[in-house]
Amino acid sequence: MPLQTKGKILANKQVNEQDYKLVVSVPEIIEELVPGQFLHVKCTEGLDPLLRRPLSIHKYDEEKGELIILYRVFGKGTKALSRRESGEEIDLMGPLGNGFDLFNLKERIMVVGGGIGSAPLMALIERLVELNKEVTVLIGANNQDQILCESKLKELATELKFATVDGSYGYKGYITELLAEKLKQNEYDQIFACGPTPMLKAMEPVIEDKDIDVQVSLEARMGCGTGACLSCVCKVKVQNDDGFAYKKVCTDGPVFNMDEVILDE
Amino acid sequence: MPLQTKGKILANKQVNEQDYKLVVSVPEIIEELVPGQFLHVKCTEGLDPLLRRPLSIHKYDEEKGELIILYRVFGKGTKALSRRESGEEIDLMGPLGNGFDLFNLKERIMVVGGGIGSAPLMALIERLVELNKEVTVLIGANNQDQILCESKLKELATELKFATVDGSYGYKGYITELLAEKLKQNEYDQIFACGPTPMLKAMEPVIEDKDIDVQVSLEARMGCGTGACLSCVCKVKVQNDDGFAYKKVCTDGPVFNMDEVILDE
Amino acid sequence: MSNLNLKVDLNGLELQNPVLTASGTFGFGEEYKDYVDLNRLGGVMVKGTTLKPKAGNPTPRIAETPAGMLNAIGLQNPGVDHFINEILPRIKDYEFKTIVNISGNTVDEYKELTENLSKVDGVAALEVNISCPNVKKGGLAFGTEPEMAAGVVEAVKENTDLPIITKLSPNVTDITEIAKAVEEAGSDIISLINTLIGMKIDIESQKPILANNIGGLSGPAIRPVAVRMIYQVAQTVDVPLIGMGGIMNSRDAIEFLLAGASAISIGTANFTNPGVSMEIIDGIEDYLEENGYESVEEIIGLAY
Amino acid sequence: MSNLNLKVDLNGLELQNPVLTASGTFGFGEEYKDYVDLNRLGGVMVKGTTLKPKAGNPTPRIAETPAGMLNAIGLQNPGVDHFINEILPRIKDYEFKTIVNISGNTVDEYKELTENLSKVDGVAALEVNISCPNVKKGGLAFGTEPEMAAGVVEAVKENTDLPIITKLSPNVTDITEIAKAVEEAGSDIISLINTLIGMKIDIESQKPILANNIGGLSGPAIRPVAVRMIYQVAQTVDVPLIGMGGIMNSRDAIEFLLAGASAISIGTANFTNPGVSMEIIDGIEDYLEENGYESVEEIIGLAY
Ligand SMILES: Cc1cc2nc3c(=O)[nH]c(=O)nc-3n(C[C@H](O)[C@H](O)[C@H](O)COP(=O)(O)OP(=O)(O)OC[C@H]3O[C@@H](n4cnc5c(N)ncnc54)[C@H](O)[C@@H]3O)c2cc1C
Ligand SMILES: Cc1cc2nc3c(=O)[nH]c(=O)nc-3n(C[C@H](O)[C@H](O)[C@H](O)COP(=O)(O)OP(=O)(O)OC[C@H]3O[C@@H](n4cnc5c(N)ncnc54)[C@H](O)[C@@H]3O)c2cc1C
Ligand SMILES: Cc1cc2nc3c(=O)[nH]c(=O)nc-3n(C[C@H](O)[C@H](O)[C@H](O)COP(=O)(O)O)c2cc1C
Ligand SMILES: Cc1cc2nc3c(=O)[nH]c(=O)nc-3n(C[C@H](O)[C@H](O)[C@H](O)COP(=O)(O)O)c2cc1C
Ligand code: FES
Ligand code: FES
Repeated sequence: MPLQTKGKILANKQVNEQDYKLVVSVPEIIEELVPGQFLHVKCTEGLDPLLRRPLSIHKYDEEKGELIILYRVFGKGTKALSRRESGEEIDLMGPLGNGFDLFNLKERIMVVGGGIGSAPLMALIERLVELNKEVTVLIGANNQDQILCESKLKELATELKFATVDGSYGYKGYITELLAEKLKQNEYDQIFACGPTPMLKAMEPVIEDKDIDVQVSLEARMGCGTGACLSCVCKVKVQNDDGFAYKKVCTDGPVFNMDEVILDE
Repeated sequence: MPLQTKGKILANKQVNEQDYKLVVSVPEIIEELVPGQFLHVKCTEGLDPLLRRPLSIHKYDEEKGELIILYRVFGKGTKALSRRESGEEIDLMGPLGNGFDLFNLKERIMVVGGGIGSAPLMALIERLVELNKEVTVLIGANNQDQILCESKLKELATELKFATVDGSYGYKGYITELLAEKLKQNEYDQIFACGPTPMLKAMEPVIEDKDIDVQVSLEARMGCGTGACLSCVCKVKVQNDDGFAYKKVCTDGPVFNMDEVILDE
Repeated sequence: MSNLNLKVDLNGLELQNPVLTASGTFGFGEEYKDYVDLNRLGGVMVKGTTLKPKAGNPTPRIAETPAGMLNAIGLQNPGVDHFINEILPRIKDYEFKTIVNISGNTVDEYKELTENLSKVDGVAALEVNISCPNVKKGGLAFGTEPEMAAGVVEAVKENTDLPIITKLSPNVTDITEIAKAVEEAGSDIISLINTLIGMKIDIESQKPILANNIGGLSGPAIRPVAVRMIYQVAQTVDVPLIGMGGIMNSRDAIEFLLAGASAISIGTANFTNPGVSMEIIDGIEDYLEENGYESVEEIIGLAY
Repeated sequence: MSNLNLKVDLNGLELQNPVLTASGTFGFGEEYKDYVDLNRLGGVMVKGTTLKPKAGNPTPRIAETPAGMLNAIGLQNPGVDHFINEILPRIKDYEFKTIVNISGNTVDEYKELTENLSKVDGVAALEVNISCPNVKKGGLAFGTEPEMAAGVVEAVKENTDLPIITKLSPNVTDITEIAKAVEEAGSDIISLINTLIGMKIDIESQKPILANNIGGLSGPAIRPVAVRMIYQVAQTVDVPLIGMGGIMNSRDAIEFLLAGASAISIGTANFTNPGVSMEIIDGIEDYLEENGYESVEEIIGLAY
């Protein structure tokens, strides 16, 4: 059950040029978390900025009651968040959304993360490994500096590949190119992916006619986070006059089947 | 010449329940300061709150390039200011206003401060003492806790009296009552006063027909601080149809002759 | 707090307290059941409802602005039948009053919506939205012309025994003129303000951020405009007002009551702080108590 | 930055760059001489000037609001003669264009102001304020009725060869209607927006904070409304626009240019950051350069 709660910041550390790791102690929020769920975070007290920011749960420790968020400083909200100091209180809503569907796990599993989209995948990969799954992990980033949690990934992944746009580490190019190659070499029957919409969209032609269950976590501008405001909708395929209907990323998602959604842009 | 400059916060320490002392290093702003001048302070980065806050220069050290502000947490701006930490930059305009007129100093001088209005009087008293004047100082506060800089005052003042509203220290009652008593006992020919408008207003009947040069420092809601916006005006006596004209507290003041101004409210 | 009276009677619409949630910002109430005790709310003004289901506008639908936000949801809603058959049964047993916000493209659509909603149990009042800036046809025009506004209100009034609330647009030269027109047309209550029309442009893409180009500005940024309009309208009409526009906490809510609103409605603040409505109920109680009032009605309109 | 062209020609009013300061927020320019290089400004729109000196409103005259402020200065100014004899000689040799913002209670007053100001050297243009919400008579009414607005503009136009700028009030149902009317009446340029009418109530004293009760809302809070109105008006009229309303930095300024303003004016931001106008000139230059433009005119109206 989602809650509004005040967490206490235990740490808020810069991990590379743009990314920060926020550790919050929140005794209440933490039961029954599903990887892929997110928090709706009030980055500052006061009105500037006014709205909360949706940020995934990167990792959590039920026993210690700790949540970890990995976030990239992008605009006003995340910038303000990066200025918060340990000891301060932070107002959180969560856990929100439905997370990845782990009830229908397949055998040959791949996890694909692009940019800061890799953040929620850590909790997922940990859970998959706990469930004794072997996981191939593909991580895309702009450059080596932006690759997150490499050592932990090495520990967990059965196979691990990186792609960087500038070629500073691993494959030089887009993660989707690496994905295409990988799918030629091996067969997979399940992919979990998180990253910017253009990345997800670029995955579609690569996967297209293959028989793979693909779950994607979407981003959307959010108001409420509760399903009330209808700000965050994405298109899903339905048979009506429009050829689509809107679903809410905050409560119907953020994880959807790739089959189901129509990625715009 | 006033400047806009970025100071560096050296300290921002709570000195009693509501008051803080802010020490800022500002190499540029500090030449030719006159006691009674003020700074226009951007309490936070960002838009909340939007406007600057006028705060007097409590003390300054030309050699070290340090300014000290003593401020009371009152509303949004001062609250935000109290959260600023040493090491941070702070955007200041100043020195603003005309300060106390020290060119026509008399002999028997009294300084009267009420509440946080005592803040700018420290610099004044120091200067008066430097100029070899003997100074009687009356300080009013709500309670003992709110009396500021007592030991320093003891050092400087020839005579020093306190009044607290709750009687926890010194005379029990309003500072203006103490003033009335003092004026019965001794003769003064010059008074410098700073405090809330009701205090200044209450001084008027006490002083009325006595031949004393009284300089008062006024408070007003300010926009620009530069004399451009006409937000901060106070009434001065002139012979026209209205019986008054408006002067700007920011640039014509904040120090006025009590004779000259019409205190409203 | 025992003998404080928070009840307000808005010309027949009785609320246990003057705190409502604003249409489009609180879904149908149930979306907030984990965050607030819904039974404590005075009322819930549900999402704008139309005769047929509406898909709404393309995305992006919102943009953040200084102390505010723009929205162009485009009245996405499942339609009145779905509301009556699926949603109303789930929410009608809560203690809050369910107020249905209705929008039509024509006077006939308002009429039909009214008839349908008046036949069922559990609807406490209708809020006639003549001011939504996000529908292309009708919508806004109704709210900016006194005669057209009156026409809609009359049509609704003739077809229902429910108290009717007319929701005014702030995007007009003289809000009191529209208020008088809808009062004369029979509106039992007036609610104001809806959003101001605004826009934001992305200087990277050089295009408006919202897919709809323009949207409705809400949040604390618009509060001074809302307070001013309530202050003006309260002194012009006799019907009670429900005030809204940028209320973020109980101090703001009290400001609206002092300006002349008999009840207040919370919009954007629900996003910032989902528990805000409870805090506002508590805060109003505290204010009344600290200042020696016995009922909330004593402070309504004290500012003039 | 050498070969970037920042010049704009507003229907005869030539500015070295599109950055002005807004009437009432920058005094007569000289108040800011310690903070900015006045010679770099495109123009200064001086404080609203009337025929006779005006004392202005009682205090408090301002109140802070979320991301904005209310003001009710009440057009305090020393009168046009004092301006011409005392102030103009001091400022006319700066490189900025001096634009005099004029306000009258009657059409005749506007006429007389125009005649007086057209006789002297150093005035580059007149900004006809038909929108000040803080004067009881005339003022606002002129700006909300297309015919009255046109009447004022015609009277000014007939009595001067100076370019005239008409400043529009945002407190209207349809801003494009007024814009068309003043364009037809001969306005060479249109500036918008003036302040939105707002109010703030102190819940302790239970009274409006401003002595004048209502005031004009300015600052970033109103920016989305300003951008929307400029976007609409730019597509309706042919005369160039000077955009203002909540511009705080060069990104905001560029937003207005993209929306269709040919120049921008900075108001409230001068209070927050007295050096902001210089930063905005620099920021516009940087934007043009980074995006491969050669002149500022290339980006005007790109958002539609
Ligand atoms: C379910 C979900 C999970 C996310 N998890 C993470 C995460 O773990 N780490 C991380 O760094 N980022 C994550 N994001 C993206 C993150 O929400 C945005 O980067 C952030 O909101 C940007 O805010 P800002 O103030 O920095 O940018 P601004 O541009 O100032 O934001 C302006 C507005 O746009 C919205 N917005 C801007 N970019 C995005 C975006 N990409 N997605 C959604 N809203 C956006 C903001 O929320 C805000 O309302 C997630 C987004 C979603 C929807
Ligand atoms: C020349 C001058 C010197 C001052 N020196 C000091 C000082 O040394 N120490 C100190 O603690 N205070 C001083 N003050 C008062 C101080 O400016 C206010 O307490 C402060 O602005 C309140 O801001 P806030 O955000 O806390 O309150 P809020 O109520 O949130 O402020 C709202 C608005 O009202 C204005 N305002 C509210 N109270 C006052 C006030 N009393 N005077 C002026 N504007 C006000 C604010 O500036 C702001 O624009 C001085 C005022 C002036 C005019
Ligand atoms: C996301 C969103 C959706 C809205 N949808 C509606 C609606 O369907 N019908 C309506 O009358 N008002 C709608 N409104 C307007 C609000 O009910 C309210 O009048 C306005 O937001 C001002 O209040 P606020 O500043 O507290 O949000 C909506 C507002 C927002 C922010
Ligand atoms: C303190 C103050 C005084 C103003 N005085 C005038 C005026 O005399 N004449 C006028 O046309 N506009 C006046 N304005 C309006 C501004 O010129 C400008 O149109 C408005 O503030 C919106 O811009 P901003 O949000 O950048 O401040 C005044 C605004 C403020 C804040
Ligand atoms: S964010 Fe409000 S419905 Fe999803
Ligand atoms: S604060 Fe603007 S004139 Fe004094």
